[in-house]
Amino acid sequence: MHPGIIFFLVILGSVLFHIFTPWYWTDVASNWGSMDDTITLTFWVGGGVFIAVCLFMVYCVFKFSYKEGRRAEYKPEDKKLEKILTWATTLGVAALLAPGLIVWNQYINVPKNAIHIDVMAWQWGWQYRLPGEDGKLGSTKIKNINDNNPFGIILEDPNGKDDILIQSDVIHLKNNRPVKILLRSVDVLHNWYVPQFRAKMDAVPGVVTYYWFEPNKAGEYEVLCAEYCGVGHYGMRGRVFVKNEEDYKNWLQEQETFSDLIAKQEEIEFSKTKLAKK
Amino acid sequence: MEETKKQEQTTTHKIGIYLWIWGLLFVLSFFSYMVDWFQFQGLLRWTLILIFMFLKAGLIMAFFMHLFWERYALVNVLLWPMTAIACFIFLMVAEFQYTLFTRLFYFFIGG
Amino acid sequence: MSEDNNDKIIIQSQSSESISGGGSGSTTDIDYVRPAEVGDQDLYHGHSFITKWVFCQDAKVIGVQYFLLATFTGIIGLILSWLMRLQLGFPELASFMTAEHYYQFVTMHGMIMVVYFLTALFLGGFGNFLIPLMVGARDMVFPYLNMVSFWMFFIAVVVLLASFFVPGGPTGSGWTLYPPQSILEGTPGSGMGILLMCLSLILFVAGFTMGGLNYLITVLQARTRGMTLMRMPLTVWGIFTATVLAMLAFPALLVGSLMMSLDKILGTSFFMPTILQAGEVLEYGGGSPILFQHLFWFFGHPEVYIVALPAFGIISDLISVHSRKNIFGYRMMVWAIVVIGGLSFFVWAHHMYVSGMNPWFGFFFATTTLIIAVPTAMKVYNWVLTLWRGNIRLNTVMLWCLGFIVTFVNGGITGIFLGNVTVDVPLSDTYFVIAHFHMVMGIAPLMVIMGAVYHWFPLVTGRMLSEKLGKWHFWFTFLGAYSIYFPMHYLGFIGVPRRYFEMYDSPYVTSAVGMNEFISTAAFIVGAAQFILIYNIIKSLKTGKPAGKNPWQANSLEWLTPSVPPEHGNWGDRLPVVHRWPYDYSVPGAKEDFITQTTPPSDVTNSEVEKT
Amino acid sequence: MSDLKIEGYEFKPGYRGMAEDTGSAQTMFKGVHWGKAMMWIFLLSDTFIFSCFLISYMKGRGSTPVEWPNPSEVFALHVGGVDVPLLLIAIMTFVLITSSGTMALAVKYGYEKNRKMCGWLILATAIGGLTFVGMQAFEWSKLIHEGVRPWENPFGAKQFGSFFFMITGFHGTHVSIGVIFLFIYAYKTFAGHYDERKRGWFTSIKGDYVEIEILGLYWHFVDLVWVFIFAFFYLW
Ligand code: HEA
Ligand code: HEA
Ligand code: CUA
Ligand SMILES: [Cu+2]
Repeated sequence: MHPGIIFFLVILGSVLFHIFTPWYWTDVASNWGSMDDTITLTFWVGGGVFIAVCLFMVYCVFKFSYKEGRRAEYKPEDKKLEKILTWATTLGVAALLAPGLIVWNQYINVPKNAIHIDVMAWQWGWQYRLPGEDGKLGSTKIKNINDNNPFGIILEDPNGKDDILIQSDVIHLKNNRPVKILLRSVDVLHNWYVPQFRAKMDAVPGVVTYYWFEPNKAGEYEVLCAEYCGVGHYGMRGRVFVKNEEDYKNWLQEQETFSDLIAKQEEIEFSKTKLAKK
Repeated sequence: MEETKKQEQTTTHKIGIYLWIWGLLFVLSFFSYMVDWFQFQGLLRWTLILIFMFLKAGLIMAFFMHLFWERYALVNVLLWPMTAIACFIFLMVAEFQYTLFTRLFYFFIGG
Repeated sequence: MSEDNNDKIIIQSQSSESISGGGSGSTTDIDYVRPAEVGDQDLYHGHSFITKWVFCQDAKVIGVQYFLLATFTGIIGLILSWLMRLQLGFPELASFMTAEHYYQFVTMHGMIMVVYFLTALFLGGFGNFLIPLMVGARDMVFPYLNMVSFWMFFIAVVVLLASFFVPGGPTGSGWTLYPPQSILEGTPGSGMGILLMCLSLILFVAGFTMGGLNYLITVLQARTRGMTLMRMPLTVWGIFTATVLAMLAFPALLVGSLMMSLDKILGTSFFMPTILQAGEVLEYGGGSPILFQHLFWFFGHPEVYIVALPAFGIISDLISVHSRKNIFGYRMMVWAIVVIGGLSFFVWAHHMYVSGMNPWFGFFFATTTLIIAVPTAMKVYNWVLTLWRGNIRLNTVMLWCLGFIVTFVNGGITGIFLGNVTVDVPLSDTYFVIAHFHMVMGIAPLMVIMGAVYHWFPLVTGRMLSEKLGKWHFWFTFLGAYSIYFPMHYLGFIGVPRRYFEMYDSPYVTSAVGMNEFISTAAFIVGAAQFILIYNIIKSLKTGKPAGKNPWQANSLEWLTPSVPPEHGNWGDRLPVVHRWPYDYSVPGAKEDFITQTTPPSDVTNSEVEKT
Repeated sequence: MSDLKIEGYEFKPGYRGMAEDTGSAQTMFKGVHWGKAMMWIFLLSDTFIFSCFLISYMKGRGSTPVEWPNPSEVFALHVGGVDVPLLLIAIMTFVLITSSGTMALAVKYGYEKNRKMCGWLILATAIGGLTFVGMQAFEWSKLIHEGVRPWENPFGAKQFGSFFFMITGFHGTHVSIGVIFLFIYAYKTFAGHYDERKRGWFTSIKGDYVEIEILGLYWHFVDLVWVFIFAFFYLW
């Protein structure tokens, strides 16, 4: 078979694969549909160029394959053609870049009404903290973390008292309400990633990183850790439930606040000392 | 490797110029030491430090290392890559400010 | 050693009267080339087996040594990839493999393939063999240093492989070696493994620096008469620019490795913030993991072009020779290589869009990253435009070239996806990235290596490789590799993260199991197909068709040595004199369809084209 | 250098000359010895190493919320009942500059084939370097005595000690290597290897006084790096 045919079939196969593939995005469940749009745009432009370049190559292979005695054209350069191609490519690239930068600008600027969530990662699991009525998260310190104070909240900080602590890898979010994910890690790099929300960011020990999104489809989602963090990386999963207003409130009510936790612990402590005295 | 044969007669300079540069380096080093001695602070300190630093570095490269007399081809090959370093420095300044910001601004204290 | 210097090569003083190409006699004015600026090089000739083949100072032998050792490590990398694919496709069969093993294999696979296989093969292997020949030098300018360079590389490989046998095994931190994870308990090989890796890298950098100085100074200062920079084959340009990148990028890797070793051994806190492990606060505090990432990628991004640029250069020459046509837009090609090289120092943080760095960097790096696509695009256009109206020999070498174009454009376009910061957010750290860089780095340059092997094998050994076996080898590799990586992009779209030992019960990827089995099967076949090449090489060494001089009718100097394969000193008693660029193919009016670089203008009486 | 001559080649100054050199055959750095070109490129690479160190230091120092010790106090010497800030460092700087000056002169006399003068000046340079290393050893032991370690620092941020020992250590290694080579070259000069064009022990390349200039480049570079370390580490 002429090699050109096989190359042609490879290109054709790629296009057909793209059209008929059963493997594609999960439906987007957040405001970042715009990311899908930029990808789609890139697909059109990039895919178009790919097909064009490869088909041109296949054409050349058919048309100009070796014939004894035939001479190739001698043309070291063609300034005009090169100029046209440069500008066309520059234009294409700019067309891809512009929307990308606009969306990025949205991505790094968080809306004012976003709920802050402290996502704390460790090898290998997640836990979460929500601000209480005051809307503020209390300050924390890694060195304060222990069994009694799983988030390392600084006791003197009044903002921390009413913080809602979720010591489990399940978190609920309110539908159609932006959340600002504030990531921190106590040991190594992690990344809190829900494919359906599209957004992600690494959790870096020593600093706080953030991103935001607005979930817009109620349901259950899987959280994956998307930054390699040691042997348990692949098992570092969690779950997110996106709920409507009412269910969310109910769920929130059931959660423990930091002062609840302290009170509970004091009670235990108290009964322990009482027992000891007896 | 006998390539320099043809140019051997050329490569020396008057001793005076070396002594001059030598002296200047002493003086500049003394000045930069004085910056600390007088405990200048803030912008003034930084400007002085950097000025003296670049002057000293420039003198060493230009005269002791003979760059002043080299062909431009060599000089340019050596200096252009510094733009990459400059870019790196510039971005890392932005980066450390941001890191410090997250360490102080958010709920998480320290590093 | 110094007694052993007998100057076999007679140094002829070449004055302006006795110039013009190898004694063709008719010296007219248009053939004038300036007299030599540099005296002839005085070479050390080995006598014993050891000085001739082991501690040899001949760049050609060093090149072959580099090639063989790099191929050896490459095969180890290949075997590791088989093991990984076994786990991913058929976990039942890989029950012997724990997650620790898997991560160690991934890490070693990545590091070996990028640094010890591709970099060493392109720069150490092809660079050493081709640079002196192509620029018309007798040897590299510092042969002794060159020899030490190879043996440093050898030690680096030994140290690297030794880490498989130390307690805890090799490091399993991913080839990016990100701290804190790479030096903490939760990662396999976080003891000796990571230290040996850092040591090996430092040795590699030191050894490479010695070689790199040789390549650079040879190209800059030891070209033959008439060989201007703009008459160098693009192969030399590619390798040269890649070496410049390496000389400037490896320092960052060296510094990063050193600082990380100190964090591990001495307990400094360069990259280590306060860390809580197993309920205990470690001694570290205040450092910044992101700093390591910046250092790593300040090296890492130029590194990917270090393996790409030589491939770009070599492919240009192969396409030109085998389509019997000058490379289209030579000057543009040279500038593109240089511009890509320069820009590659300003794009590094596109690997860190979601790393938690200063978010404003996204704008800067997305812009610079996409700008790099423009010169790269020009190169792609020029390759296909060289085919256009050529006289294309569809032999094995050309097939590899075509395979390269398809896979490179494919991988480059997916690079554009990733470079555009917003698009990278959902795709980063998924199999889309894996697919991108295997297409553009695993497969495309590999195609070039294979093409180059088929092309230059006759020069190295004096015999041709079998075309028939070569074609089988090509189709297996190309079709197989394409079917490994093309579907893999779609795993990334689903959101499958990379470096996952197992997906198990994830609700949305169950459909991917079938694809993984398919990919793994293809990977086994492709890997096995490489043994066709090895068989071909061994067979042809003994029984291959004798190549004779210049079997491809090429123009560049490496084919014009007095004896093929060339001997030590390359050029006999007289250096070649260059009169034109290496791409004078199919010049109208010329007798043959190629005019070698040493042909003086007075010999090309018929040609209608102005002399370049 | 300025007044080179190459048979059949006309040197043009400035950027026009650069364009012509670049476009010409054989050598791009006209009249520059291979070894010298190599040393320059190596130093360029080494500059990137030191730059990475210093950039890391800047990033580390800039992003720590813990207080950074005041180098002016830490490195003060107690002389005659008063603390003189940075005294030792100042002396070290002067010593290194002195040795740079002697080196520059050694190169000059080397090219003039003044074997004696050249040899003595190289020796003087080596001794200057040795003094520098000695003083650095003193400074290190003083800091260690005060409790500063690579992993901890009683005066504030941990990274202070780490960066200090790493960067000055790396620079000190450069100096020490330079000193070793200076002694070797002093020997070779006195023994007349460059006048007789004797072949190198390992490389078997014929000796030439240009080797002294090459070593000189390295030595001045070491001094150059110290200028930056002095500014950023001790004066910041
Ligand atoms: C040889 C190696 C090589 C090459 C050449 C490239 C080329 C490119 N790479 Fe790739 N890359 C890698 C090797 C390479 N890469 C590796 C190893 C990684 C992963 C490391 C790790 O994390 O482990 C990586 C990861 C990587 C990332 C990070 C992804 C992530 O981790 O989230 C990004 C993001 O910007 C990126 C971008 C690009 C771009 C824009 C190019 C461009 O240079 C491509 C330019 C080429 C073209 C564009 C094609 C030809 C052009 C045309 C036909 C013209 C028309 C085109 C348009 C108008 C769009 N690469
Ligand atoms: C040049 C680089 C290169 C090459 C050639 C390959 C080749 C292959 N890689 Fe590699 N891979 C990487 C670089 C490379 N890889 C890197 C950098 C990573 C990231 C590591 C990390 O995450 O830390 C990675 C990660 C990686 C993963 C992701 C693992 C994970 O994230 O969990 C997978 C999974 O399928 C994979 C598979 C394969 C396969 C099947 C092959 C091959 O089998 C493909 C087919 C084989 C060939 C086409 C032949 C190759 C031939 C030779 C090697 C030598 C023969 C040469 C001569 C005889 C001259 N690789
Ligand atoms: Cu946590 Cu990966
Ligand atoms: Cu990159």
